[in-house]
Amino acid sequence: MPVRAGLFVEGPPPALLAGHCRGCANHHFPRQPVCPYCSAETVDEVLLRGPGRLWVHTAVTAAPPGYEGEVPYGFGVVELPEGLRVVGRLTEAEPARLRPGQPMVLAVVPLHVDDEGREVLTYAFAPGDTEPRDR
Amino acid sequence: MPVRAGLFVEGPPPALLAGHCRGCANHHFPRQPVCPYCSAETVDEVLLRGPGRLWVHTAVTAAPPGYEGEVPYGFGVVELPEGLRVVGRLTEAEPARLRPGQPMVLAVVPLHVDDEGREVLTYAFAPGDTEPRDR
Amino acid sequence: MRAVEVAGIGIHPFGRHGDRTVTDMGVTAVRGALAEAGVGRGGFQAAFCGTAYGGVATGHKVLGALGMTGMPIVDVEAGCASGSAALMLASSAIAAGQYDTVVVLGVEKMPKGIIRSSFFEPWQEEAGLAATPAYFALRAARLMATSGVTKDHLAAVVVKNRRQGVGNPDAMFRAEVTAEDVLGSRLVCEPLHLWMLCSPNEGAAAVVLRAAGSSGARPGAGAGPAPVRLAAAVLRSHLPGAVLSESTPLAGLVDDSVVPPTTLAARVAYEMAGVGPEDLHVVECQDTDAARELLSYEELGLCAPGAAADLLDSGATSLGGRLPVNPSGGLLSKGEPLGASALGQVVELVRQLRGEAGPRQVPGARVALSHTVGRGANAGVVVLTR
Amino acid sequence: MRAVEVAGIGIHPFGRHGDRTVTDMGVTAVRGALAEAGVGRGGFQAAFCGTAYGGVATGHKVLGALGMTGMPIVDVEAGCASGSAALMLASSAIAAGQYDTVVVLGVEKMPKGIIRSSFFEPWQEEAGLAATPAYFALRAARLMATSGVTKDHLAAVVVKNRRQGVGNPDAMFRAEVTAEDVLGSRLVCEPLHLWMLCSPNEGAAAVVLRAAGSSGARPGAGAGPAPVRLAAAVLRSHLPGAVLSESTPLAGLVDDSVVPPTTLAARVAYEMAGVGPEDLHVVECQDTDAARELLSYEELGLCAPGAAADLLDSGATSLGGRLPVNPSGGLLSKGEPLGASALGQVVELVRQLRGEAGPRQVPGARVALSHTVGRGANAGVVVLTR
Ligand SMILES: [Zn+2]
Ligand SMILES: [Zn+2]
Repeated sequence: MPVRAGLFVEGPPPALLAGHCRGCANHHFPRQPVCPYCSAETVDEVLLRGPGRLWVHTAVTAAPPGYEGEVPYGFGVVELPEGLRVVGRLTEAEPARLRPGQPMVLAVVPLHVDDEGREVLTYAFAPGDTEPRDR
Repeated sequence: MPVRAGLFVEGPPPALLAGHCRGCANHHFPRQPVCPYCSAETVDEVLLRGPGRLWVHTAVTAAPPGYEGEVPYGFGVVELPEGLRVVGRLTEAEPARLRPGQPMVLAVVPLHVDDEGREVLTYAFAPGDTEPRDR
Repeated sequence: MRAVEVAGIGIHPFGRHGDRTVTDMGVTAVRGALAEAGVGRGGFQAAFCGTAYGGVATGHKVLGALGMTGMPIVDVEAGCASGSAALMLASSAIAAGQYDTVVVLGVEKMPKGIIRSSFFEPWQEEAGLAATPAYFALRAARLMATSGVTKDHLAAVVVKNRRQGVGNPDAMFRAEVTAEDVLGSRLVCEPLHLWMLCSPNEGAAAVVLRAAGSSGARPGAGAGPAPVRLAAAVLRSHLPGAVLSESTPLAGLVDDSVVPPTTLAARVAYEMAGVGPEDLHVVECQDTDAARELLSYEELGLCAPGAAADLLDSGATSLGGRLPVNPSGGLLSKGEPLGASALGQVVELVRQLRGEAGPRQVPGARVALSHTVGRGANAGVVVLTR
Repeated sequence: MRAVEVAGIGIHPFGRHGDRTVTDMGVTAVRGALAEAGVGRGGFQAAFCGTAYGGVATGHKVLGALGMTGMPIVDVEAGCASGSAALMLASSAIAAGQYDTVVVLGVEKMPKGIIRSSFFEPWQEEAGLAATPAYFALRAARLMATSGVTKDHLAAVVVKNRRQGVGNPDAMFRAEVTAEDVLGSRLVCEPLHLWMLCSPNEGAAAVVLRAAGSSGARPGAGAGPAPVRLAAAVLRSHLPGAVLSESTPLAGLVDDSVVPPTTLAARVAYEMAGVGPEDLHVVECQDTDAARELLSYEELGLCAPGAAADLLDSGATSLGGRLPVNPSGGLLSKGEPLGASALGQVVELVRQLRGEAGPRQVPGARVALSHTVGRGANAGVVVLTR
């Protein structure tokens, strides 16, 4: 099950559930009823599938508060062709194996198994070999 | 062991650890380094042993947050001869058995047993037959 | 000093709202207030948010979800008076010329039952001294011991407010109750039964304040409702010595002359607004429990000391009476989302002054007073006029 | 508008203080500030308290312990800028004539390690997205990717601030460190090593503000130290769109032109104070991590965009240089008790302007700037002069 409803679709192929504002034409994530950039209320839900390019990255080496999954894990920002920079986990936990600008594809990854035995999933970005389309 | 250090002495006879201000001559409880009424820093520690008179009372019928002892328990304010009104537990949990103005004596009562097997104690007031001295 | 007016109000109903977050509820309230005021993005210069348990950056989250940030956003905590504190800061700043238009919001999402308050130290919890309703009960018992107030009066306050709340679509409880129902509900702490206590719950309320005469309206926006004047918004803390003060000390003095924070705030508010209690047409006051409403009558000067039961018995404070108190149904009907409750009162009173209160309208209301008091101690008194 | 001056300062050392409560520490700081200002009970008309995790009624508890209540006491939360927010509210109110003398305090008692912030939603924690130092690391990595800043520069900031902190008796860490020590400490999130991050800790600071020329001094009190002018105290939130903003959004735009909140606040503060970055003699800035200090150089206009490494390399920002930054040792030496940190900076800068900073004195300092920024986002910029 997704770690939060309304964040992504599992696919395949997976996609982020984003908002697209008819007022300012910007995308936002997660999808909200009001545009967080221009306050317009004309927001459509769109699916963003990537691929994108890595913008900046690091790795988390110690479990942050409330996190029960494995460490280390990659952490960074990916630029999607729609003009959006998205914060997320990276499947690659060794920063030296990644370089800014490289193609990244969207993935859905397991976090941990909850008290009722269900696998909890989240979105993440994985190194890919597909070049993103131009904006 | 006392629920908090510096609150009371177990006795017998038990006593509240109060402050007496040389500036305004008022008492306060618990004892503080600065007088909470006049801001003077000339505070002496004094032992208040009672008895006092019941000023107002009720009983708590459901355990409040963080409380692991028994319910119901009495709860009220006792006027001590030193001119102090003190909030505390009452050993009598049936409000109808108490009346404002009646003599109350200081007691030390068990709350619960802690993780290390120690009995945790607090101060309380019990109905007494000793008339308080005049102020 | 410039005059300050309420240019718009908004509210998210008080109640239980499941998955709706503090941010969701705040957005609803703020959008409502902005729409009424005809104010859009860039149309206000500061925001003040009252919340006690909303957590870090509560106001920022609400305004961020609306894409309206960049200005100073100040999150304030003043217990049950958090919204009054936000209103005091905002109105003072406008009066002083610091800002022309300000958004004030209050939000809260509280768990059911007795709230675990960060106010108490762990040892107080362990000793059973963090029993919030017990302190209310002691105040009620003292009121009964020193005046003609009886348990029947406590029940009558609940009956009155629940009846008035029937007409309020933003209230949590909208069914009338009888005195028998109230006295038959579970005894929490003698003399207070469960139905005499308000329920902590969830909700949000917002107002847009504006310097009178300044034009903050968006071009093309309608004229909107007639503005209501914010004549005073005062916050005061407690003086030391009163053992049953909302500051919840462990001890106090044998001294019944300590002026309570509500009276401290009311005196200043009356002076600022140039009115007295005899000039009021409608009041919303802190009815955390039924006795607290009666005590507020005295502390606000609505009646002489000791005369609260008589005032209630006279019917003056019921809808249709001389000075209706809590026409919204009060916290006893609405529930109490701490940060939102004061602004919820202001929303009600603005509706009353505009003549938009529907079945609970106080005819011809022109001078209104809002009162909150709670942990801190903080007391907030707001006077609104038209 | 009236001029505002700092009439007194007080501080409780930042560090680990075991059983000392937030109230205990606040009392120490407030007593110090009141004593310097020659102000006693009844000598101030309002109090503002900054705290992020102090809980309900934090300021009331401090002032209650001193027997100094009854006036409005407002508790504000603005993350790392909580103290700046309190200072902004207090100074604006004095400038506007609302009060003559106000107590401003900041207090915090934080657990060790990464703080569990109420800022994040539970699902963000569950997904590992509540990793506060990772966001700092991404900002550091971007700074390195877009300027000449290297990991050696990050280590050099720590070496500088820790060296400066040796002379500050109120700091938690008072031993010099080498670049090798810093780079050899545990890697937290590339490029940030443990010693490049400040430690959340415990402490309190307070100031008494007064309308210039007003006499708030207690009869018989000494003249006290020469007053320092509070020339500006500005708070601003973030504009939307910057993915690495302290507002910590999950997404942002491909747009590097969004003005950060620090710059928004600094521009207004410079204008209010009638000075520019070139007029400053000493700065205390937010060094939550080593990269944050360098970023602050740019955002405050202390150097051109991209030139922070050069400014550091030149020695200008070290004690003895043209514009010493964080002579107190910064948060890297003092630790960061959130609500207290901004007022801790102001305490340091007032000492600098009075010439009382001992071994870390900046000779002839007459214009000083304090800067905090954090969750909200909130940025506070304060300008002090003599
Ligand atoms: Zn838009
Ligand atoms: Zn005294």
